[in-house]
Amino acid sequence: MADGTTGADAVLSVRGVSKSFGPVEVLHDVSLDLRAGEVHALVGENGAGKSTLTKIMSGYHPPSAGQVLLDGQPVALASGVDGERHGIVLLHQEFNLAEDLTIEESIFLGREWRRGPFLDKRRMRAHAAKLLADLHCRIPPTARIRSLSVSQKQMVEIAKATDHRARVLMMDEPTSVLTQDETDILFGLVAQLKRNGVALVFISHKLDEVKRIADRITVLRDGHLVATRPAAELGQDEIAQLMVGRPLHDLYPPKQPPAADAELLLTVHALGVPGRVFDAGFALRRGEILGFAGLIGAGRTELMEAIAGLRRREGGSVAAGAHRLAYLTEDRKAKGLLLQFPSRPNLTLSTLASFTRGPFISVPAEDAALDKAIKAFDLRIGSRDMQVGALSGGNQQKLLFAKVMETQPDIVIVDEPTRGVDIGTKQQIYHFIARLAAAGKGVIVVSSEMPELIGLCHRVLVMREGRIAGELAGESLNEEEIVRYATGLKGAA
Amino acid sequence: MSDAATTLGQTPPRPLLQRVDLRAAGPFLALVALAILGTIINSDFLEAGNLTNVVTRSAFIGMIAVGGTFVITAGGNDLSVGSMAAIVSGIMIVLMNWLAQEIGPTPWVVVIVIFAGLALGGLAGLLNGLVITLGKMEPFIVTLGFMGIYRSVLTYIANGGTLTLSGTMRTLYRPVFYDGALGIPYPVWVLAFVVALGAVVLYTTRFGRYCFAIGSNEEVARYSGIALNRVKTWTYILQGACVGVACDIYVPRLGSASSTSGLGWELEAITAVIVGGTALKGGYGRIGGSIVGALILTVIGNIMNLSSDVSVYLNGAVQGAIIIAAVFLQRGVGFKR
Amino acid sequence: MSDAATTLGQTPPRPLLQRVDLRAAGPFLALVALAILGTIINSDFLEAGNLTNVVTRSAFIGMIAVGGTFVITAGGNDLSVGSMAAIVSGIMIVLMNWLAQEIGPTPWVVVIVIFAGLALGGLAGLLNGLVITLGKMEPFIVTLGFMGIYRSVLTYIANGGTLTLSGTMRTLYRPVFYDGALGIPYPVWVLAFVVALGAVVLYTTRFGRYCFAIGSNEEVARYSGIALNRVKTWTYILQGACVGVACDIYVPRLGSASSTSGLGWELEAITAVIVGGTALKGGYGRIGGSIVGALILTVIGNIMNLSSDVSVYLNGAVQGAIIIAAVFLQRGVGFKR
Amino acid sequence: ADDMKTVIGVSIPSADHGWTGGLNYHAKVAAEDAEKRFPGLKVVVKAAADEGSQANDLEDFATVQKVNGLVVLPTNGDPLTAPIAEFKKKTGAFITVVDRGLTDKSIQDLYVAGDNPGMGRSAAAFFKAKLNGKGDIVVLRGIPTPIDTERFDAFTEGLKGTDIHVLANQFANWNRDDGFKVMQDFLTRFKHIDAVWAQDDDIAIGVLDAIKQAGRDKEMWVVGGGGMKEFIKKVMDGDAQVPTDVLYPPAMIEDAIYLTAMHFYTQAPVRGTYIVAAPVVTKDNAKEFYDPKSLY
Ligand SMILES: Nc1ncnc2c1ncn2[C@@H]1O[C@H](COP(=O)(O)OP(=O)(O)OP(=O)(O)O)[C@@H](O)[C@H]1O
Ligand SMILES: Nc1ncnc2c1ncn2[C@@H]1O[C@H](COP(=O)(O)OP(=O)(O)OP(=O)(O)O)[C@@H](O)[C@H]1O
Ligand SMILES: [Mg+2]
Ligand SMILES: [Mg+2]
Repeated sequence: MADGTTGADAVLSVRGVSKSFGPVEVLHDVSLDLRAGEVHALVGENGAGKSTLTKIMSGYHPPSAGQVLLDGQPVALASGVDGERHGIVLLHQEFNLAEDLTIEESIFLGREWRRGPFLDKRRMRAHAAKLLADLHCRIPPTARIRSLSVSQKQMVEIAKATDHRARVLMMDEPTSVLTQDETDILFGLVAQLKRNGVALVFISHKLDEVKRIADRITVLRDGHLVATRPAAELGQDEIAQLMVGRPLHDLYPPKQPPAADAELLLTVHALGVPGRVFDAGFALRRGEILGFAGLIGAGRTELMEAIAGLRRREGGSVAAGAHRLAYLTEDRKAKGLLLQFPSRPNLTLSTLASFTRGPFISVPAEDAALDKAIKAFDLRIGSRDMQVGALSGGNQQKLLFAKVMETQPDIVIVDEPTRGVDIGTKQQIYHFIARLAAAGKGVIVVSSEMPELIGLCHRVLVMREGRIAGELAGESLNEEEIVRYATGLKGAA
Repeated sequence: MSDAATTLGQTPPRPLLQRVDLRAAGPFLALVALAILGTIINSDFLEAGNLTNVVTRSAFIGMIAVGGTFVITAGGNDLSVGSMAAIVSGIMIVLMNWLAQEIGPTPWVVVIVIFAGLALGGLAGLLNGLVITLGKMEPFIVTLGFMGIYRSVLTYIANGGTLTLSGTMRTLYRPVFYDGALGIPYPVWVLAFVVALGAVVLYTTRFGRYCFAIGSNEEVARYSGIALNRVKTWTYILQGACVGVACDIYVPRLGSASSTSGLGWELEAITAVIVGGTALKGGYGRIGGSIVGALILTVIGNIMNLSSDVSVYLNGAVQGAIIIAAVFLQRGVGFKR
Repeated sequence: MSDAATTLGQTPPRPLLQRVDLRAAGPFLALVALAILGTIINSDFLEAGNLTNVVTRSAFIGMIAVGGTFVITAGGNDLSVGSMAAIVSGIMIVLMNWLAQEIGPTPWVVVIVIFAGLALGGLAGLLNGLVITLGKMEPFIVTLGFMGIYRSVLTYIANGGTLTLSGTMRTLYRPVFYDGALGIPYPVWVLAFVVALGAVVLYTTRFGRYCFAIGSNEEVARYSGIALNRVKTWTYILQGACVGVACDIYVPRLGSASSTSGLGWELEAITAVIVGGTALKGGYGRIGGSIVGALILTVIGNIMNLSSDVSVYLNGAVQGAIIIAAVFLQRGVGFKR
Repeated sequence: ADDMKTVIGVSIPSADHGWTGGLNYHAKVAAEDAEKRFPGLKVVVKAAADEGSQANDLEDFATVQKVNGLVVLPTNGDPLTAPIAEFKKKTGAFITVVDRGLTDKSIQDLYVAGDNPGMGRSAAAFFKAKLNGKGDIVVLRGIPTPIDTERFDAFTEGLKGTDIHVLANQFANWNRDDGFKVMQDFLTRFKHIDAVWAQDDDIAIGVLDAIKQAGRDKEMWVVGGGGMKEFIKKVMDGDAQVPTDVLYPPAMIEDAIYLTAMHFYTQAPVRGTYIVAAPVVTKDNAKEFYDPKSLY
């Protein structure tokens, strides 16, 4: 196998690292060097071992075999905190925040500033506010984590990680929940860190981002290091092929817009959510894929949750006739999956009624459904008894997608459906959505990935500050127009 | 194949299946250890008579703990069960005496009152459940309030004294506790039935699955379209019904109810449930464990009565120490870290 | 900070502070409502003497609830506080009588014993904490066990009877409960001091913040390098120390300790904490609320005594109903959905 | 004089077992009756779960009810001495103490005495006589409290020098259910028992059921205590299993309330100690003590 060593001037390296969870080995003999002032991208399919590798390099997991070297010397990092003490910081793929704490408390947790025996809250608050401001993120540092959207939580995590003055900063899919603008802000920050000589690791499934920011790229497949190359030598298609092991064509399925007189499945009129969404109205037709774009806090999630009846709404009306509606949440950990449970009960949780025989749950029927979902969405769940919390992020997302599709809805609202999903599976999901639409269902896609909206949707609504600011379709459906509406350069504010 | 780190998926792996099995087996092992201890202290412990006594005696707390397993698994708590047992028993006695006068002391009265007990318990549970879910209040507070209310109302009905079954009804109803079939007392049969039913409901029905889901993560359950309030209310109804059945066999034992009936049962039932391996914070429940927990508590008391080595004043200390030790033993087995 | 949208178009956050304030204000409003109720029932309620009584009386549970706020905020629970109060009081009395004999009945003995009470409480808490954290056991079970152990050991020391302060020591120690400064009884001063200290520690120190973090999400706290076991153990030590201080003013009140001293305090203390707005599952704690909770409980008892309309038998029912109503009232205010 | 308003506060333990249940009942009855009998009299009854809340009730009597007379049956004599003294200091009220003695006798104006050690002694005397000074017995006790300890110690003291062996003693919490359980286990443990001292009629009810269940009714007899009507009836009917009952009537609170009221309404000097007779009930005298309407 290839390895990612270069010998010279590595800050942090791994040599021959393997990792097993129980009897299953998920990383095999990986060797890699991270250099100061360089962005090293890790790519690979869901479950390839990217997160596991970064956890080993930062001390959260001990390797089953092999060594971690810091400045060429072997180190045994006892814990993540130990890693941080050595200047190695990991920004987790999954949030590492306590919901009841405030932003300031979270950012300083474990390393509070004090004056005498007391917390220096004023200074910490000011500092937290500054960190957030650096990220152009205007949330008060006294807001509780519980009240934040996933993207805001991610920004808090970024603020926290970058405050560590790390020598090595590893970011595990930091952009999966960020919009274009926030991603740009993050990349600005990355560039600055790079100049300061920090060694950076960047994991993402968005290959355009990888191309944009990485100096070197390492591809993992099934726990093996397939290749480490300078970014300049690799095109996106090549990366995709290395990852998946086969060439990828047609990421997006051909568009088949519905007839103009197709039946209306869902009509939303003058809907409001107190303080978040105002006077939202739109309609969805049979066979239509309708996109929703917008920046953080634009209110897309709130609007969709209100439509799905998960949130109190204020005025307005939602007419869906007798059509079944399903909603895929953007927050899979807090609202989507029971992390302590295996895949089977998670898959069937919202449709349990159709898995009962008499009063009893039919486990064989559930198992059959799981088999089908595994095939349909390329789920890699290892053992069936494995708790969902131990699945790789992308596989959790795929399971959640499968769970929602179990309801066989007529109208399906998917909020950030491909969060953390690898490119091969993305393709599968896009085609799946297109087939749904072709079969006469209506699909609403809320996404922060503009290419996804543009490539997949027949029509896109752009939200800004709780209002629908504009509608785009056909020729005018492009990134510039979306950004114009989203930032208020165009359309009613 | 691993323990998953609940939050981050980062803790080192531990074989999941194995752990779950051990976790479920822990209470049984603790019970066996206690039984061995009992036998060492006094060989009479293993006498058929004594074992029957112990199991029969565990029936009340055992049944209540079955209901408690549902409530706690779904993330709730019911402190009112002891008082509920008192008031249900009291009303059953009043009803029985009244019916005996009205329609004569026939076995039918017993049958009617047995069903009345079940219904009364269910009704009290419904009340708990509705106040908790519709009032959006902490179950601890609501059931604490009802704990006071139920007991107080019984004291009022009994005028501070004791409600007693009339002589003939006593004789008619008595066999329900004291007799048996196939050499096994009826209370044990009833207990077995309640446990079996409880296990079937918790492990094989939709409702049971929902209890786990709600206790594990209420938001996820809500987003999955589960009717939270309905499921939660049903757990309290089940809990109440279990109390009702416990009363059905409690009343014939002594034929009376007073303000001290069922005193402290809430703590015993919760303890049985937790000793049995159910997680106090919800999301993980074991019916079998709860019964074993109830047996453990009874056996501890039994052993205290069978031995004479300890000053009676230290009874409580020994019991406390044994509970801690039993749980430590089972945790030691189940949760090696 | 919280206004209008900016660069990234963040909509203004819902008035978060306001919501938190209401949640914290709820218990106070409930207390005010109760006070109004009390005044309506009997205008003597507002007499200075009565109000002083009420506050003085809340001192024991109030202080224990301060400790309980730490424990519960950090996701734990302590059922042993009542028994702990009994044993600490008992040992204090034995010690005081012994010292009075050895070094003569001087005020110094009182001072020594007051510190001894604090230390004994802290020690008992340390024991609870160590068993819970090192044994990796459910706090419910461990403290339940110690609840039995502490009380039982006291009964043993007292030989089933009562431990009583000798006459002279009684006279020397008595003023600590019955006298005061600036017209305010010492117990109220002590309570105020404990509350203030508790609030400072919980809200302004690292330790306090860690309590919130651990109660909210233990895994996150662990990954942030917080020494879980140490922080948790300290919450129990604090709880114990609070019990110790409560004993310091409890002993001079009754001058004796028996197996019934402090009976049921654990439930009262937890109730005070929860009524005060602290979350039973941890992660959110309010010192001020806990004190108000303790006051609410005392006022309810006081109101029952002020009126003579209710049958004594129904006391419990009325108290239960008022607790539920009080919490409903405050939830209604704090948590509009 | 009907413009004179007298308030008597009655503070008793709450109804947490049969005997205290009877106590509460009699207090209530006597309170209502006394109010009728003595014009202008108001009697307020408060029941407390423990010594702390009883002290609270006393404070409230002083501050808000402003009582002139107090009838108190302390949950526990020692710890309530101080609060009662405090009460006296504050109000100067007339104080009647019932059943359980205070450490400082000078506080009370009237003492209506029950005799806990006496109860143990009488029972012991009965056992000695009935067993001819020889036999194996078991003892079921109440709750670990001073009252219980006084009774038990006096009982053991009374058996000194005989061949009567107390095989075991265990707490049954003045409770029928616990009486049943403990007796079941004693029956398992001891293959021969001549008699049982259950100390309290509630416990004895459970004991009798356990003996019946084990089919050992012929083997032993049971002595309870308190004077519950069912037991007096059994004694009266000559039930071989219940040869006697030691009276400890909760109705003593009635006497205390009437006596206290009389202090305010008559010229008779009501002071000193008034001892409530606690006789042993036998088949011959049972009729005198049997009141089928009694609640206890
Ligand atoms: N704690 C754990 N216990 C058991 N298996 C685990 C654990 N953590 C990870 N795994 C397994 O290790 C493999 C690699 O997972 P990892 O999270 O590293 O993948 P990844 O490359 O980050 O994927 P994704 O792109 O979906 O985030 C997966 O099969 C996963 O199920
Ligand atoms: N009081 C509050 N303080 C701070 N943030 C809040 C508050 N209330 C709600 N929020 C969060 O602000 C977010 C607003 O945006 P929402 O998630 O609806 O937008 P979106 O367009 O879906 O964008 P994204 O999901 O990318 O953040 C909500 O998720 C909500 O959780
Ligand atoms: Mg990953
Ligand atoms: Mg969103």
